[in-house]
Amino acid sequence: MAKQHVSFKLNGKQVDALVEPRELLVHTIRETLSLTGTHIGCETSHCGACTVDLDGKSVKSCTVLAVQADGSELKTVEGLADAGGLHAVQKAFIEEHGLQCGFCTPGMLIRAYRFLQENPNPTEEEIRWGMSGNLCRCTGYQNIVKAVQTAAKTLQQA
Amino acid sequence: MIPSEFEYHKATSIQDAIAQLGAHEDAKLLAGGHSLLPMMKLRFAEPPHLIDINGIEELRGIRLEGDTICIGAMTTENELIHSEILQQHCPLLVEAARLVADPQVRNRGTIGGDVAHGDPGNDHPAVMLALDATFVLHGPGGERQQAANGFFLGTYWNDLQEHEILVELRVPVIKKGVGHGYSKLKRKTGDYAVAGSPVVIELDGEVCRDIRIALTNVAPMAIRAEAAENILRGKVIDDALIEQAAAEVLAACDPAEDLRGDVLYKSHMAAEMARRSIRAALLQARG
Amino acid sequence: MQVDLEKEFELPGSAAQGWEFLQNIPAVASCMPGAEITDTIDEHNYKGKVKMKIGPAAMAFNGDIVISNIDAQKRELNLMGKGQDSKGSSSASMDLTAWIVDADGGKSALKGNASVTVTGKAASLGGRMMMQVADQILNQFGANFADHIAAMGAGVEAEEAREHIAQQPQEINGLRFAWSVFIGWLRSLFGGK
Amino acid sequence: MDNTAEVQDREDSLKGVGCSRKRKEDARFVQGTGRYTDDLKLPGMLFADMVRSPYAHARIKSINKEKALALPGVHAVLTAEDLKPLNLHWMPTLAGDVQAVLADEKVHFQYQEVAVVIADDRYIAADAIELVEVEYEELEVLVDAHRAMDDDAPILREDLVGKMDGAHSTRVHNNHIFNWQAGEKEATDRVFEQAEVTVKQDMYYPRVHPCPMETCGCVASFDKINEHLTVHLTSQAPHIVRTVVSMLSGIPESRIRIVSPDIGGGFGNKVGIYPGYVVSIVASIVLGVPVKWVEDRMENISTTAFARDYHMTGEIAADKEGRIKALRVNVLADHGAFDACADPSKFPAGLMHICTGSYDVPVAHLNVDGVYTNKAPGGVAYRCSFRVTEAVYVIERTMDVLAQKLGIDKAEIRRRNFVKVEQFPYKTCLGWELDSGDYHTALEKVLNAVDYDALRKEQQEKRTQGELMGIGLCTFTEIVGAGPSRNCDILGVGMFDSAEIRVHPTGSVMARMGTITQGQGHQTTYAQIIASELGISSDEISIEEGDTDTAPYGLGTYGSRSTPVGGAATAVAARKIRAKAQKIAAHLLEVSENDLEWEVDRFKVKGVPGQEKTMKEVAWAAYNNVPEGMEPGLEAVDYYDPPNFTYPFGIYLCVLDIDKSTGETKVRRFYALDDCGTRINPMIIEGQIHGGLTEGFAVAMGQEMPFDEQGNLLGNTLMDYFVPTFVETPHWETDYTVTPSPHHPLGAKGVAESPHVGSIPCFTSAIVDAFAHLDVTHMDMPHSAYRVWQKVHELGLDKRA
Repeated sequence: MAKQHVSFKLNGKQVDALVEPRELLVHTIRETLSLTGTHIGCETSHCGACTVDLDGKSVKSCTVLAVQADGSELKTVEGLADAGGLHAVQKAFIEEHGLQCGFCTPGMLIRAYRFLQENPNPTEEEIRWGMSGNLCRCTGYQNIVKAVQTAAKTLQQA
Repeated sequence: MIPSEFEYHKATSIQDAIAQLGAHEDAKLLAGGHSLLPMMKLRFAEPPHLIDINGIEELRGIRLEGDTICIGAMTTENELIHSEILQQHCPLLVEAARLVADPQVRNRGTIGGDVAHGDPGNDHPAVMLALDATFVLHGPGGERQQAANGFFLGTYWNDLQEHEILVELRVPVIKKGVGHGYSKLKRKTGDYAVAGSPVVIELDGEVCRDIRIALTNVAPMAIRAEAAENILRGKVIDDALIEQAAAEVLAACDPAEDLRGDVLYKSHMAAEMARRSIRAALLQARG
Repeated sequence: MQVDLEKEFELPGSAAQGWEFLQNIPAVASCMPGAEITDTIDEHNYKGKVKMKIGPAAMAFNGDIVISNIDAQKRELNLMGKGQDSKGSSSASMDLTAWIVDADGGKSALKGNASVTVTGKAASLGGRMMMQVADQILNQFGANFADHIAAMGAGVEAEEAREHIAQQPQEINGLRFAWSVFIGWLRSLFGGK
Repeated sequence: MDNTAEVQDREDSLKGVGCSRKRKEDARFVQGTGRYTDDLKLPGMLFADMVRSPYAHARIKSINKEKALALPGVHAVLTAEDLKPLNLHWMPTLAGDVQAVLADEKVHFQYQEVAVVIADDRYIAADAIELVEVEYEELEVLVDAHRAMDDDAPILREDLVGKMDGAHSTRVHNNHIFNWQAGEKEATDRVFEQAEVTVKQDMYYPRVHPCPMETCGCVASFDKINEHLTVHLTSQAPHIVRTVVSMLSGIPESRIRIVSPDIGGGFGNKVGIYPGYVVSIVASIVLGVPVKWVEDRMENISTTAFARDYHMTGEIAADKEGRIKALRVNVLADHGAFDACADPSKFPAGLMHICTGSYDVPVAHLNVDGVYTNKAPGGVAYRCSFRVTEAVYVIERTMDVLAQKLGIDKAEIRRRNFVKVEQFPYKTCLGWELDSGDYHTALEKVLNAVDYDALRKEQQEKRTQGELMGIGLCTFTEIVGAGPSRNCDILGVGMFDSAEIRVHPTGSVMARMGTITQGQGHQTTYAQIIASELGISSDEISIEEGDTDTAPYGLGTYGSRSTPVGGAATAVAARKIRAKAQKIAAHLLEVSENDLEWEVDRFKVKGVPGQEKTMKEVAWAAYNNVPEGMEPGLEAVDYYDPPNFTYPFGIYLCVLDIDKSTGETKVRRFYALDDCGTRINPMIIEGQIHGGLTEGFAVAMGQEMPFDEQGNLLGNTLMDYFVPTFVETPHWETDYTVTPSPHHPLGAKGVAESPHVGSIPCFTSAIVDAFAHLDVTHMDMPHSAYRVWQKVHELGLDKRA
């Protein structure tokens, strides 16, 4: 099948790729563009390990075609930190022990990053609802909730 | 889990999409993709052509036309949740959308895709039945309108004709004296409903002028529990009547047994969800 | 995964006509939406294929059909069909006993007990839909079967039936299915049970 | 002079044992630079994908690979026929059985590997597997373990027909794997015959799957020139994998390098050796290029290492006061199509004979029969130490039944039967020696914390109103840290573990262990142990694991063995270094080493203030100024063979409410008190407990792997297989007591699995408790809303006026 050219902004940088129409966005990011922070966990859009930020919205990149991302703006976990250092959500996950094996963590972080823009001052219940598209097998979520709360505080103070 | 090969086409307008559906055999429309792509990854669906309708602006947006809310078929679940028009004039839809899947999926999944896909587990078909919605369908022969009631014919089977596209969903504004309720039971976030029931009640004083009780995932398609509605219509609804109606809901169910439950459980849950929704709707209608 | 279904379809012809048609295996097979006999080995053994399209899902099965029992006395036939999906990830089989009974007014009915077994990916994932889909398929089968019986007769109804048969799709298809059910509904209105 | 404060400051700056030190590994994980197996991309790498059987039991009549081979980008299609000449079509399992690498003439379970396709990438491979044509002849399927040994049951393992001499015992039926017993049968039976009270409860512990977020996978890379094999794979036991690969392939262990990179969770799923690994290695050797194989989620749930599937009967004989006189446990163990359980070699049912629990049981008998069925092989400990979860489940459930029968409160009956603090070390009647414990204190602490009496009162009131409220209690004792080589080995290799520590001239440290972290934070905690032992800040200590080329041989991480065994090895190795350092310090200070005392980070001359050498100074000297006759350098290795297991324990209490109209359960409180002995990093311990409780919640409330009569596994995606989200997961309350292990160098016992082991029976206890006033004694898991409602409905509790 003929490959198609796609072009999008990934973590602030314009990138191009040739993709089969059927290629899943997560594979383009991981294989073609070699950003392996975005993980594949379930492939049926349940676990959220593949979550990326697409045009300002959290999406599961295992269920988006790369061709659909043409012309868009994407952010992955690799784009969270900037010259000023780690993003508040990254710092908070370390501080509150919000991760163990680390496999779900990139998806959690990129979702938390967007969630805190959607809801800068969430209650615990809102965090649990807002993060419910991401599964974790290690932490039992309790410390992730704390981490999101901590990050919210930091971001509010900034 | 990798989809089979297909050709990808971007539709630029509704007319273009219809033309492309006609031009490519066995083509499928790609809306949010969260029903279709998983099926393609499992290779249960292998359409040779996908027509992406995400770029069609005229399929998006929510607007108020008199007493009718017009919702573009490509409006996402999260757009429904955040729509002020809906929050004000049709909170039932907001409530239902909040309980669909999870936040990421709600960013992609569209109301039109949910309605047109044909999975009895999808939430919006029953909501549309309860709201007495009308669907605007465009096809090679032009535009037609079809009431939600009668649109859903079976599992993966509805009244959408060949090369036709669901363009817009029209629901009446919920007015004073009209109440709604939405109850849904699911095993966990991201799962289909064990049973769900949206209910809309119109009161005339204390008397139930009209009522629509719809059910999710307890039959080959979304259904209305008409016998239950008939028990309540024209009456002053009390607990005893609600119990009679719940019994009729139970009788109307024809669910498939699966890991969510057997026929008995699912039917009882549908009755319970209806019971809860009727109570909530009543409370609201009474103001 | 196994589901058992019991079905009954009214036939617009006599029991003798029904039985005559029931023994014509390739013709009966063609009533199954999307099914066809590709090879007749002998009067009891056939090879066939079924293409199913249910909404966005599509599956193709290749398999064997064995007629294990024909009882003219009872107008009863037992058929065992077994097939494997062309990708090798699923398989399906159906054990069907079908018989014709007399009905009022010189008409008859086709009755059937089917036990449908599915293994593989289709069973792991499709279980939720299976009963309903099997039911829909058999309904269409019944409608097609009745068309064939009607087509044996004369007059407008037979003409219509012949038209339906000509239009019958090569696979299960929601749209066509809607049509056949619509016709069934019309019949129930005007057929005067 | 405030000397104490200064010492304390120095102590704190080490971030040693007892400190909630932030994790060293997090920096890479939060920035997306963790290195998991699927992240690895080698030049020329091909991708392997499996052709799998849709049938659970069938004969393979033919396999036609031509269409697949004709697809551009396909390099090879391998079947059992191709592996036969290499004698690799079957492989030995850890349990003394053999397992087909690729189905040899017959398939024994649904989704079994039938052929492997090697292609340019995963897309082409996915297309190609559909083009491999396999013709099957269906055979009668056996999924019900109770039917396995019937006279007319279909024979599954034709390769074993007539071989009645099994790996663990004589086989009495062709579908029989083993019979294994512990304790005294006759003595136990005698007590039961004469007992004042007996209870008996059947229970089924369903087949479940550990389901880590990362599935299993590997990248095999064979260097033809140097005849060297490197395999990156998600293994919890890389050294054992190397040994097995060497035994299978004939390649010397010295030319095999197994690397476990970052692992996205294991929970037992990544202990086994899977066909995917073997075929990737074979393909890489044959094709001379790297080959990657990564499972998708359905393959993970369907084919790699399940857990449990035990049909158990617990019986207790007691007196009228509820004091246990004897315990009898019978188990029918469903091990699937091949016995590939990952247990120490001598124990075909793991450490199931810890089933006397926390109680003083005079006599007991355990009987386990293992059988074959048409299900996937595996049988791993899903976050528990070799069937301990099953053992705890059967004793805790049966204790509840006894309490109920006698009308004694379930806390009280436990109090009456606990091993008393003065009885430790306590020898159980089934042969274990519980090292330490104080169960009574822990129980009282929990009951007070939740105000148990008030909860019972509230429950009484609720019951009169027709509401369903349940209080669950579980007082468990684990057995972890496998294990002493006198009774524990895997494939003949003793279950020791190892640490190798090097102190560099400037006083920073590099240490390597035979274990491998999967999220437990080894990089952080091992450094804390060394920091405390050597007086060097943990920030200057680097920990490496998982690379068999560099790490000392170890048995890996599972069964909560890292701290009890690997942690002990680390402490002992560090102590060896400190002993040498003391000699060097004495040499530098020109005193006898007996004149020195250790204080936090330095040696001091006793009674002479100011005369001291810090470990850093000693480290420098170790490379240029050692006593005569001493070799330079400052490093040590320890292979630690534990003298005993460790026995962590806990008291868990759960309060829940059941919605009668839907069967939904709301966990109102879950209070978990754990005693894991010395606590190395409380933050990490708490994190492990949260995670273990959540996995326990998942198992108890929803996880199952149901099979239909045709052997189809129903529900092998995350749509159906229950992994709770943020929303379903309860809030956890944690607490602890500290009863150090007397035989562990640090007194530590291991903790990560306790919350899983202890919470599962606690949930069942709470669910059953909600119905206990209606004479319900047991309900099988999972306690999904559907199943709970069935009980509600059966009892008519949902009737409306």
